[in-house]
Amino acid sequence: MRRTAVAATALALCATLAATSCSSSSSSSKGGGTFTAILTQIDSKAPINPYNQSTNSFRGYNAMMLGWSKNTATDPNKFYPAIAKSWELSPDGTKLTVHIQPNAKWSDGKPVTGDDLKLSAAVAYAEGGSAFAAIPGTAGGTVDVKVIDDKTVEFDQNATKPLNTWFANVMTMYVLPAHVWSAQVPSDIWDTIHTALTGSAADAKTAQDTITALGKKLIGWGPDKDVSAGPFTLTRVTTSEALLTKNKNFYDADKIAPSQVVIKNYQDNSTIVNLLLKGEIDGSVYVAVSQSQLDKILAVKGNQVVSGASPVQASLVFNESKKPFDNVHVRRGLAYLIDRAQVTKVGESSSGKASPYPAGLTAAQIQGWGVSTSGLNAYSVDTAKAATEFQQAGLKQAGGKWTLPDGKPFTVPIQTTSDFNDWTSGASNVAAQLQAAGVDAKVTASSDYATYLADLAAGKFTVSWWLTALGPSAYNIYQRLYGAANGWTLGTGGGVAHSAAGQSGNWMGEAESADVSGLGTVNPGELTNQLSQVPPDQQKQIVAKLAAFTNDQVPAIAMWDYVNQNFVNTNRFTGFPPNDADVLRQPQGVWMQLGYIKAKAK
Amino acid sequence: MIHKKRSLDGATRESLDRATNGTGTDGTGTDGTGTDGTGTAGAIEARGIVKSFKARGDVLAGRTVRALRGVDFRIPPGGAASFIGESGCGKTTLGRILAGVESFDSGELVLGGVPLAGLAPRKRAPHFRRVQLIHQDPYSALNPTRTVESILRDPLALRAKQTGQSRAWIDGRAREVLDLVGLDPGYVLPRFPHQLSGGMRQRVVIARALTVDPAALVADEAVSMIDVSLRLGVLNLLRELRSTLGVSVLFITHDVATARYIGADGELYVIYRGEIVEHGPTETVLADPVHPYTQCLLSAIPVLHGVEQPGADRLAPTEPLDESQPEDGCLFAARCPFATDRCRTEHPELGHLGGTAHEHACFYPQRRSVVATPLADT
Amino acid sequence: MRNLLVRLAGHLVRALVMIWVVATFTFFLIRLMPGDPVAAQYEKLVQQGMSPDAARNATRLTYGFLPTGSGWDQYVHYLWRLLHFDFGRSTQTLGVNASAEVLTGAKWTIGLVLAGILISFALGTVLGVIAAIRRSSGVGDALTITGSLFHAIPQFVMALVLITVFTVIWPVFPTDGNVDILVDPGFNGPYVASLVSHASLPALAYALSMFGSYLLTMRSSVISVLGDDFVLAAELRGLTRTMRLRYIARNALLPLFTIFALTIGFMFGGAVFIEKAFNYPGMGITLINSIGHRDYSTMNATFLLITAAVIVANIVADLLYTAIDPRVRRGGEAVA
Amino acid sequence: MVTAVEIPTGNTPALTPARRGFWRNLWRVLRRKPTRVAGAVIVALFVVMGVVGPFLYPANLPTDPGNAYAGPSGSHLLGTDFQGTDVLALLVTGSRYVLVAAVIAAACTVVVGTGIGLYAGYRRGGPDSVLMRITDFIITIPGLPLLLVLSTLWKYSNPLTMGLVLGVTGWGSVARAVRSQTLSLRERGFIEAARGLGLSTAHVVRKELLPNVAPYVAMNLLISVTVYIYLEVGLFFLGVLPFNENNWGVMISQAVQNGVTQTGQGLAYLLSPLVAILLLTLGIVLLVDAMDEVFNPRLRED
Amino acid sequence: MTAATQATTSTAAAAPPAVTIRDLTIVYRTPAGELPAVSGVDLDLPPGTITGLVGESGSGKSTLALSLLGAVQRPGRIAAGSIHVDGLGNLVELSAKSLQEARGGEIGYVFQAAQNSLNPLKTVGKQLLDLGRSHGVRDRTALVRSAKELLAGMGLDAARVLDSYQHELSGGMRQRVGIMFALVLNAHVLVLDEPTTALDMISQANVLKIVRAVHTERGLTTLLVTHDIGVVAEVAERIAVMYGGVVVEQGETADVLRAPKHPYARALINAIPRVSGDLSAARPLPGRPPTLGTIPTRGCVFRERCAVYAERQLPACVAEQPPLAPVADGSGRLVACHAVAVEDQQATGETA
Repeated sequence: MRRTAVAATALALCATLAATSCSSSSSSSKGGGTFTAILTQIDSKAPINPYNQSTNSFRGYNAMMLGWSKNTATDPNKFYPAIAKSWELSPDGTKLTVHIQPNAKWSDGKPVTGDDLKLSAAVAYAEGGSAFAAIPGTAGGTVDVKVIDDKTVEFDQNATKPLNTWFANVMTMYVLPAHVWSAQVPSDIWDTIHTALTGSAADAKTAQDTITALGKKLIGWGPDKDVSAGPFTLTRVTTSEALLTKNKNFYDADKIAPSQVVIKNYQDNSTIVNLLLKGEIDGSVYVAVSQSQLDKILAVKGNQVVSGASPVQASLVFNESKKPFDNVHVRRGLAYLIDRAQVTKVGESSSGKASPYPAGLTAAQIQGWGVSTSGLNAYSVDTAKAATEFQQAGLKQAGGKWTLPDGKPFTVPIQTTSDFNDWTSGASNVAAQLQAAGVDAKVTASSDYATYLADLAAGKFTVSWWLTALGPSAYNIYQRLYGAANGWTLGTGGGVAHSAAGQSGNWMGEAESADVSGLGTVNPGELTNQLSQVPPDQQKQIVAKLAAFTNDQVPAIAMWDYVNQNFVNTNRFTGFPPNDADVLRQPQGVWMQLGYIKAKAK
Repeated sequence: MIHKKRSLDGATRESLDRATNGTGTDGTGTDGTGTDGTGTAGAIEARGIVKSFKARGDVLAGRTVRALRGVDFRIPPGGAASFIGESGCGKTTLGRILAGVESFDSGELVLGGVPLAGLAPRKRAPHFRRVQLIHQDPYSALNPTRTVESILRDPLALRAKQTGQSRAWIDGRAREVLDLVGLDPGYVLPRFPHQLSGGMRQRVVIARALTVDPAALVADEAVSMIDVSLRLGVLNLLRELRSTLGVSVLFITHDVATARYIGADGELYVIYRGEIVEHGPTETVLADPVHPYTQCLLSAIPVLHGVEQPGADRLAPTEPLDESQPEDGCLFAARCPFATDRCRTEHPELGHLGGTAHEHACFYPQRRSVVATPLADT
Repeated sequence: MRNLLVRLAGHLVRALVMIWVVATFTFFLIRLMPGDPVAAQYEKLVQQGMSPDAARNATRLTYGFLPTGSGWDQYVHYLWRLLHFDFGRSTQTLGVNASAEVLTGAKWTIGLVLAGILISFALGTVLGVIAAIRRSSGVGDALTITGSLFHAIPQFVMALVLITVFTVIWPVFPTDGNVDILVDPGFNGPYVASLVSHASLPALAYALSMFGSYLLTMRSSVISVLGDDFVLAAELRGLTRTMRLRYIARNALLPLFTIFALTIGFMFGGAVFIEKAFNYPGMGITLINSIGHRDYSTMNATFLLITAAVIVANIVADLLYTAIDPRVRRGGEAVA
Repeated sequence: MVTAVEIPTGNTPALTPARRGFWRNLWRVLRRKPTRVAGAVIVALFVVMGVVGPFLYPANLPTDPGNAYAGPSGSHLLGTDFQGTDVLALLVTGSRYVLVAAVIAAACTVVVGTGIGLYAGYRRGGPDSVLMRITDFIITIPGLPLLLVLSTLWKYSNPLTMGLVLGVTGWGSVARAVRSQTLSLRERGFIEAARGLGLSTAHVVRKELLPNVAPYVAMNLLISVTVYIYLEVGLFFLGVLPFNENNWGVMISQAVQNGVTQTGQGLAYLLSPLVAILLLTLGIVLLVDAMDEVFNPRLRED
Repeated sequence: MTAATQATTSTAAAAPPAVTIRDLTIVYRTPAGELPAVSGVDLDLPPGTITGLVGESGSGKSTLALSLLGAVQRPGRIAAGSIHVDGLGNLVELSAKSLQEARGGEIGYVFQAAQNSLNPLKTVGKQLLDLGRSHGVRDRTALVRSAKELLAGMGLDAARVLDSYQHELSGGMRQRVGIMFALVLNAHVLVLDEPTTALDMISQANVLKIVRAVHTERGLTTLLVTHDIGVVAEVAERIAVMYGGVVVEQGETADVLRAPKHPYARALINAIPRVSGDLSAARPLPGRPPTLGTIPTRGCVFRERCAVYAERQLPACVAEQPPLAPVADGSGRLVACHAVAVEDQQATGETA
């Protein structure tokens, strides 16, 4: 009777299916105190270690930093308190004294002390935190960490080469429980760190190797049981979700409304949209949706969108080592031909805004840095101006088609990657627009982003998509255009050296400097590097100068600024941050810490 | 539709001879050993052929089945030899070895006067080609997807290429061979095998064999799958080919009557477990078998009661062949109704019966009348 | 029994050789892929708002997990580690064992695949028998055409349709994941129910995309068995209809084992589609992610695991065959 | 079967002209069932679409971002895509890449699979072992994951490479099946006879074996086309293939990524290529039924 | 003729036939319409006799044999006529259930040796139990006991055979197992379809000996279907010759063999080479046996190959199929031939 047995099993299975289809919908609505959020990849095998790229230590929930950056466009050094209740930075910016939240306790009840911070810093050295490089003479490196008392810790910066980014880098240090982690870290770690920073060359080398080896060992490690100083502790994790339970010992536990948080895996846009359409998500990170999806999502009861500016911009950048794109007139001409509003509509209709000026800055950044827009060219669509520019570059128009001076067709190969739908859609629209204007444009796509990046770095593409204006710091923003990708690297002497197109990763192939009317000869890489060293008011001038330079030279045509679009649902929780709140750029765990998100009264 | 066999007119015969001679010179051209197309060209001689098979499905044990244990025989050109025995006695393997589709472990094969032992496999091929196998199953022996014309054309085209003949020759020859086997070319040529009866199919198979002007045909149970009423036609054809073309015929069967019909004037070999146990002129062996195995075999032939009377010494049927029976002594001892202790321990060799051509391998040869004889009054 | 062991030994030897070949092939193939894990990680970090310097620092550690030395040295080292069942460390979840990564996903994939096979097998064979017995009627024709169509319709189309129907139009099934995290894990009703409800759509997608091929194979197999003499013999001996059907089914099932082995490979391959569509965190997702992150160790481990699954399926199919078919089990030859 | 009655397939087994043209023969077989005719018409339609279709439209299709995701209307019979391009135009111009790649892949599969299967089955022994180990490898190595990796290596800029890559990874099971058929055919008398007649291996393989595996090969050719279309489209769906030309896979991928399954907006954009593929599949499935009769003279008779 | 056959023949004359077939017509549905494989056959199987049914392929003999179990396979069906089996009634009218019980119960069937009549996946013993279950046999040990007795009686190691699979049995052994299956439930009618085809001479002789033995021992009514006249001659008392779906001659075996009346029977017997006697006596039969589609629909089915027709061209041969009628010599022989009928008439006319 084997066949019958199979049939019986199948029937039984069907029965369970029928039974569970009801229970699943009920389970999702169970527990009004459960806040459902979406985060990036979840991996059940990942360690509870914030340094790991895949981690079960979620920032703002069970992973705490010293402070939460406000991510403001102009001043990256603005922070909300987190583990650090308050702090003092010495006027020269080299000494930071941190005062730990007096009530801060780990979820197992032990208090958070200076020793925890000191150990955290040691781990940061091992794992390669930006402010914690165990290499002598690193600009903006921390040289010592001193525990003043149980609740006070002092951080010292390399005084010879200070950077204004150091403070932010220290403040974003993860705080780890020493009583859990110390078993993994040798007790003489600080001796090793000091040797690495100040010892003789040979000793330093050995010490650095020791630290690197420790880093390798630690990166894959995490405690079996989560010990968190944040508002939540990790209860369990499946391959696609993580469950966090409220940490009663959290110093601001009163502010935390949800009793537990479910974090969902952001694997695929469409599954997220499905969840949003079911109204199951209480707070999402940025989700790219089409206009029609947005409409549909917002039609679901309780769903709302909270949006703010995002320091990210999608641009088309030129590889200037390829002719004729080395000619600024060609680049300008193309900028005049592309209707960026239309590209945005096709590519990123709901969560993008057409960039007003190609200047390497988003609209919000232009405003934030107070860059005068009067001097910026918007490159509004203007065929006549485009023609003038093209003619200046020696291009010829024949039968409605533009050709190169030598008579060959002028082709614009636009590279995109299949991984990003908005880029591909946008690219086809750009191509369509250019074709309509007599420029032979063609879209090709790399199969995945990794391939895209590899080919990009190898200088294989001519015109390609690139994320620009990646802030918040001005230095970071212009690093995207005038950093290593364009040949400017920090020399040993602290200055900036430029390598020729196609060398040392210079795939954009920009010239080292260019003459810009009204600005004279500008070396943008040099200026960018200065951004990391000068105080904010001086940064402002440099940003204005770089914006003007970028606007004039058009190494990239900015298409759209991304809008940081967070979906929230007010059925279970209320009190979400308003639009444009700086906290929107932090995870919802941080929102809660700052007093947002309240249980909805029934 | 099998039209009455025409006697070969002069022209056909002449062309046949030419073709046959052509083959002969062709054969000598490649290997340098002489056949003159007359005398011994078709002689087939086997000496001590041994063949073992590995039992399938048992790689490690390596159990081997001995299909042939040293078989000797000689068939003159145009002669006939019949091999009889029950299933599994090795007779089919023997036929396949002669036709070159099966290899053999040891022994010597002489085809058309050429010993094959020293020849490279490539050089052997033309000789083996002169021995054509007629399969038991005419249904599988013809490619179902091709017409008779195309089936016959291929070997002829090959021949034409070798001898520089024209297309017309191919067409003519195809018709000729069909004529030879008693088929109407106009009817048969455009048809697919499934459109022909079993008998016609077997004739096409024979016609195909004739395209290479064979010296010998090996007919393995060639009529067992053909309807009773059509069998005799095919047997007659084989007989005629012997006389008209001088083709020798090796007839392999378990049906003694058909063996007799084909080779009454030839030799009869009785094979048992890979060994020849009795051999002699067909009629002699049938009339006076001396080996108990032959006698059992002949006793098993059904008697047409009413027309025939059973032989006086007809033996009761023995148990069927069992390969696991002991191999020392006489191979037949275990089933033999007359076996003695000597039979079970000592192996009898093939020897002549009282100086005649009649050979046997039995310690106690005794003539027994086991075959049915026609009733006097019919 | 000895027969069985000999077969098993032969299988194992071939399996090892095949695993070595696949391991070698994938090792070199994967290293031909453009892009590297560090660059992929760096961009991701920068896009998440990390400063370029910080991102550079953070990714520096990844270098430590990349193999060094010449290609040949790497290969030898890789094989040596394979012999110790060490598949290397993931660069995506840095420092974690690649095998652990893959096995976590594989667990779920295997569950889905088995469920899919079970459903499709039951559905396919039953319908196949009907299609064969009613082959000269409209029912048989319809079943055959349906089978052929479903056989042709790929998993991702099936998945798209199921998702649209059961999660958007008629939302009765969960859209993503493998289990509701809020349910306490363990062998309890709600947990099992949650597992089943999450697995049902993907398993159904597998089943629907597979049953066609079982149906077609079963149909032709039954038709061929129906032509076997023993079926008529059974009828003429007066065996009841049920008894005869059982004879037919059991004999007709034999060729399906071979198909079954082929199916396994196909289904594991299809895991990529199904899991992506349902956001079901199995091996397929692991594979896509590892490719995207150029996580060499995990990719290699995934390939080897799928290969091993196919090989094991083949062996299982053959052993099943051996167990069911006495002709194989009890020596290959008849007595006479 | 015991039934000894030879059941004729038609009224008279009289002369069937043997060397009737292949096409006439095909037509005769098709005409027997209306489903086959339907299948043939559908397949022919798609062939015409792939061959002629792209010439009916300009190289660069016009866009109209103001009219994106429009539903079917008079001016756009199947609606528009994400930038207002006519879906029908996309469908027609996109058919060529997909069909050409699938046909090349199928041809590749069948040629390589049949060639290797025939040779290995006929030769047996050493060459057989070697070839079958290679075949095992092709079968065992996970196909789709392999394609995922290969898709990062190849640019698939034209359907030829696409087809070749697909075909090269997919011939294993055909080879294995053809081999086992060949092994059993080899036991048939006519192969032995051909060898006995001194016909060359090439002849035996080409003229004796091939015609007998032809129905299987033809069916596989047809079915492989659908399989490869789906595989291609599936890869586009996964987003691992770069889209360089209009093709159905890109359409499905774009539609899904734009959330058509969730919002229903632009449904025609998603459904058009899907329905096209399903229709083609149906056509092929209906046509496959005839292959046995086309190549087997025994079944061909009226 | 042996004493035994004489004895059974004499009882046969007295008792009513165990199987009576009347006007049986079996048609097959083909694209060309329904074609008869068996047309208007009358056949009696006297109890306790072995009747040999001889014919070539396409003669309808196997179809006729199957009809004795009510098991004509689709697309065939019994179009007309009746099959009365002693103790069962008219098979044509039996319900499916009763037919199923009759098969293997009252009527045993033995297959051709070359055919695999056993389920390859089950041992003989298991299949025996399946048989018992299908026929509602309660006492399994008794069933096994009688199977063992039958097998032992046929010279087999019964225990080993019951534990064997089909592939472990030789052709001759399978055939004995087949006979065991046919008789284990005490059938009284036995149908043997080509029981020795594809067996070699010695195995054939063995099987025939067994058939003869069980037949006598159990007092069966046996129908032996074969193409081999020698087989019939060896064991059957009566012979019926079929051609083109029609019984053309029927009578005592020895009589028919000695002096066949129907031209086909005569030609068939003459076409068989013998091991002794004059070789040239064998004569080939021209033409080919008809298939379902080529059986003449009008006139005598054998006309096209008939030597008598070729010589005498009787108009009746073209007009209609001659009925199977007794010949005038009073031997009880039945022949379906216009020429024979004419001769008889002339003969009786002369004597009258």
